[in-house]
Amino acid sequence: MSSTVRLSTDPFDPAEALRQFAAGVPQAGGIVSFLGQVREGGGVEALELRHYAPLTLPAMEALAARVRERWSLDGLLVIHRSGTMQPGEPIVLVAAAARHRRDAFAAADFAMDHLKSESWFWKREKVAGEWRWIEPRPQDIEDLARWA
Amino acid sequence: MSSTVRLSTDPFDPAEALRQFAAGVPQAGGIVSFLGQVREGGGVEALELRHYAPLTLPAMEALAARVRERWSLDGLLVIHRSGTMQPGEPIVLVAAAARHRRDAFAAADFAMDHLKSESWFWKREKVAGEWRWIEPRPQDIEDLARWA
Amino acid sequence: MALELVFLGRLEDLAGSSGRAVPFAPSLAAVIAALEPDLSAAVKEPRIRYAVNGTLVQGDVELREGDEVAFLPPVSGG
Amino acid sequence: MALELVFLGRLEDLAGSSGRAVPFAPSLAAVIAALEPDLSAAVKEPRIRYAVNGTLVQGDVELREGDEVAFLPPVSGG
Repeated sequence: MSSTVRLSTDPFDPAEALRQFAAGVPQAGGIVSFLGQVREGGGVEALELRHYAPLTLPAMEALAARVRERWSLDGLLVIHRSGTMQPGEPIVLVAAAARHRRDAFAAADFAMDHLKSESWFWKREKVAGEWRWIEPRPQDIEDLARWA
Repeated sequence: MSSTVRLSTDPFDPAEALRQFAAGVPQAGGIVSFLGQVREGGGVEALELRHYAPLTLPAMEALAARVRERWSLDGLLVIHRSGTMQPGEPIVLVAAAARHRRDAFAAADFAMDHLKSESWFWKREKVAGEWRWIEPRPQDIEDLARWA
Repeated sequence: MALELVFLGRLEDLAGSSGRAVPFAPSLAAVIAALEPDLSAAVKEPRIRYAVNGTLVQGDVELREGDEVAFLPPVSGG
Repeated sequence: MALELVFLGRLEDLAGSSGRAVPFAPSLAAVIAALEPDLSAAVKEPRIRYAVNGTLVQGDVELREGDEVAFLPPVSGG
């Protein structure tokens, strides 16, 4: 079981991260990944994620442990950016490798729903030169309820 | 809407394919991908997929059209190998890019279930030097029933 | 050459090759009847599907000179 | 320096910085009472959570010299 959880304050290359992850799980038949990136368009000029070091990475690691416990995986990868990002830049990459496709899909989906709604990140967006903090979205709470 | 459907008789590089796909959908917030690769271990020395040219690619394109119609996507990528593959080699890559995470997950999941069970590919495996044809798996039929 | 036959999946092993040319026969049923007995029986199994010139057909159909007839066992996925 | 306060998310804008040192106060409630009125009101909202030295706490807690107190508004995801 290969497991990597990373909180990155610098830009990362999701394609290269996935290549390395896939190379490390040759026994897995399938790998499901989710890549979240800063959307271009819609007027957002930049996005900033702040984290609180004593909580953020430990909680990501605890989430990864729950995912590994709930599904039978060959590997799990979680990389989350913190800091200021430009449109098009990657924010988060989750990948789950499993013998069975369904496990990989469910694990990646669960990990993303929980990262989005429960992780210790605070987000602000720069629109028309002004930074504003983003409140939690009701959709994220609904997504979470699917797993109860 | 970026849409690519490819039947490849040569090995392909899934990380590079994903990088190009992601670069082409900067307006999408999320990209879900599924990578299927030939499993190492279990005694399979090689895997061969045969296709029937007049049916296989047209049916993949028809499936992609159904996926694009059913979900609101910014992009869809389907690459499927045909020919002989070694353990560790990629077989199939599906990626769906969408504004909303749920759409991307569902579209990639649906596309894989239908590729696995309905696509015009015939598979054989080489075990202990002997090739044997693989019959359809009941699991694939069950997976398909989820979407009815 | 009058008709081209294509055998997919395990039918290829039974036929001994992935394709062959056969003398013209006026219908799919006539083509199947002219195959060696074990192959003929195998392609008549209910799960086998047929395509003529790349188009799936149901039941018996008439054929023309030069048609390609494909015998398609259940697919086994990617 | 006696206590270190950390403000996350929109509380940072209200506090004017992401952190500050304040004189020692014996409890979380005493720290909050000593903040400027608008910030004090904001950190008392029910959805604000608190951590002392990186550990979440519930309700009022006693503090010691050098403790780090973090004020955590609802998270807004990645």
